[in-house]
Amino acid sequence: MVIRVQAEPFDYGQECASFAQSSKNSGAIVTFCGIVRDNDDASLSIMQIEHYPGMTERALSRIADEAQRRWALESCLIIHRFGALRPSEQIMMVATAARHRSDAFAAADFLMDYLKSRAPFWKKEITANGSEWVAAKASDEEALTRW
Amino acid sequence: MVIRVQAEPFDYGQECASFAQSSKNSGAIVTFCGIVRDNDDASLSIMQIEHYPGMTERALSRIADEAQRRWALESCLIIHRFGALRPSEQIMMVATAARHRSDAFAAADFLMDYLKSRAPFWKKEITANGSEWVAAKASDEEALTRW
Amino acid sequence: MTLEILYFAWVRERIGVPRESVETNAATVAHLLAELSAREDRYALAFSDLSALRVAIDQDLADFDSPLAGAREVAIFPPMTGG
Amino acid sequence: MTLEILYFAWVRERIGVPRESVETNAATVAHLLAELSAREDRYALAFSDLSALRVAIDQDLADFDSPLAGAREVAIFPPMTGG
Repeated sequence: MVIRVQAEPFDYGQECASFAQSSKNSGAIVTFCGIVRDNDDASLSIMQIEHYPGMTERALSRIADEAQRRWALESCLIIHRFGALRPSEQIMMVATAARHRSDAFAAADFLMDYLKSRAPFWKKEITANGSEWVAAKASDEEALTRW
Repeated sequence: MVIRVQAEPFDYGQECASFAQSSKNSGAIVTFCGIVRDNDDASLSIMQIEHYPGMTERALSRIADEAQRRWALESCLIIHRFGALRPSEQIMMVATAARHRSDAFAAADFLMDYLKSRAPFWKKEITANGSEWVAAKASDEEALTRW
Repeated sequence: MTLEILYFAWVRERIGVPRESVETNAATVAHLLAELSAREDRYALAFSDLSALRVAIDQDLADFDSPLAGAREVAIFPPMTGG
Repeated sequence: MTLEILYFAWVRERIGVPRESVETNAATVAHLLAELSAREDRYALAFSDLSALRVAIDQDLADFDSPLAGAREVAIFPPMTGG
């Protein structure tokens, strides 16, 4: 299990390649990558991501532990950035490796649902017209009831 | 939508990178990679993959069309190899891009379920003791009832 | 009519060829398989358990009772194991 | 006891500092927030709607009625938006 919280960009392709390389006997690899999406009117200048150093790593580790407890994972990776990101930059990724695809899919889906609502990150959108904190979505909270 | 059926290896990391690069406004990318897993007694020498040229591309395109009809995908990629593969080689991958993660996850999961049972590939395991066609699993057929 | 018949995986191995042209008047896939099975044992052996077989007509999955009228290519194979 | 209190996102902006040390005898998080709200308007403003807030004690998510006995660090923030 690898957890990285960092300001620097990560190389999604390279991370996928090395995760798959180190999980060669797993059979099934699932990865997710989250990308900063511009607003519909293309007004987003910066997505500022704040986090709670210390608690973030702790929360991510617990979420990953829970995924490993629920599914037969051979490995799992979470990378999450903080700081100022521009549209089309990669914010975060998760990767899971398992013998069977159903475990790899379910665990990655679970990690994402918990990351959204239970890891201490907050997003602020900065546009030419000002800045606004992104509100948590009811649908993200509801997604947790699936598990 | 990109469908590739090929004997040659593909570079999973590079494919993930270029898929994400070409889907920068999507917000959510999910990829799956299937790897030849050795037998528990490490006896697998070759996994021979046979397919039905012509029908394979047609079946994969239809499965991808169906995924795009069901979910709001911005792009999707399927690569599937045939021929003689060794343990730890990458057999196939899918990638999906969508505005929202739930669409990207569901579509990738759906593509995999249909690829398993409705795309004309057949696997034969070759070990030191002989060779055997891999039997379809009842669980793979049942998985289709989810959709 | 002349049909191109393709075999895959263990069906191909039991029949002994990957494809062949067959002259037939069979109305359905099931009739075609019965006709071939009556000709030679290797067909009878390969087609003895239809539940272990799948079929495609002109590269689309079909059923054993699908009509062959207008078909050019029929493929017989075991359940697929992709992915 | 002395508690280190951390604020994040718009809570931090309304309070005006990212963290501060507070001397308190509050039994629960809710009591602590009420105590701070009575001290200054900026706290009252930030804590007016508890349903818009989340809390962690010593870096674990907690409830407003969680006891503060033994706690060193309390964090107050809006619902998280990771991923």
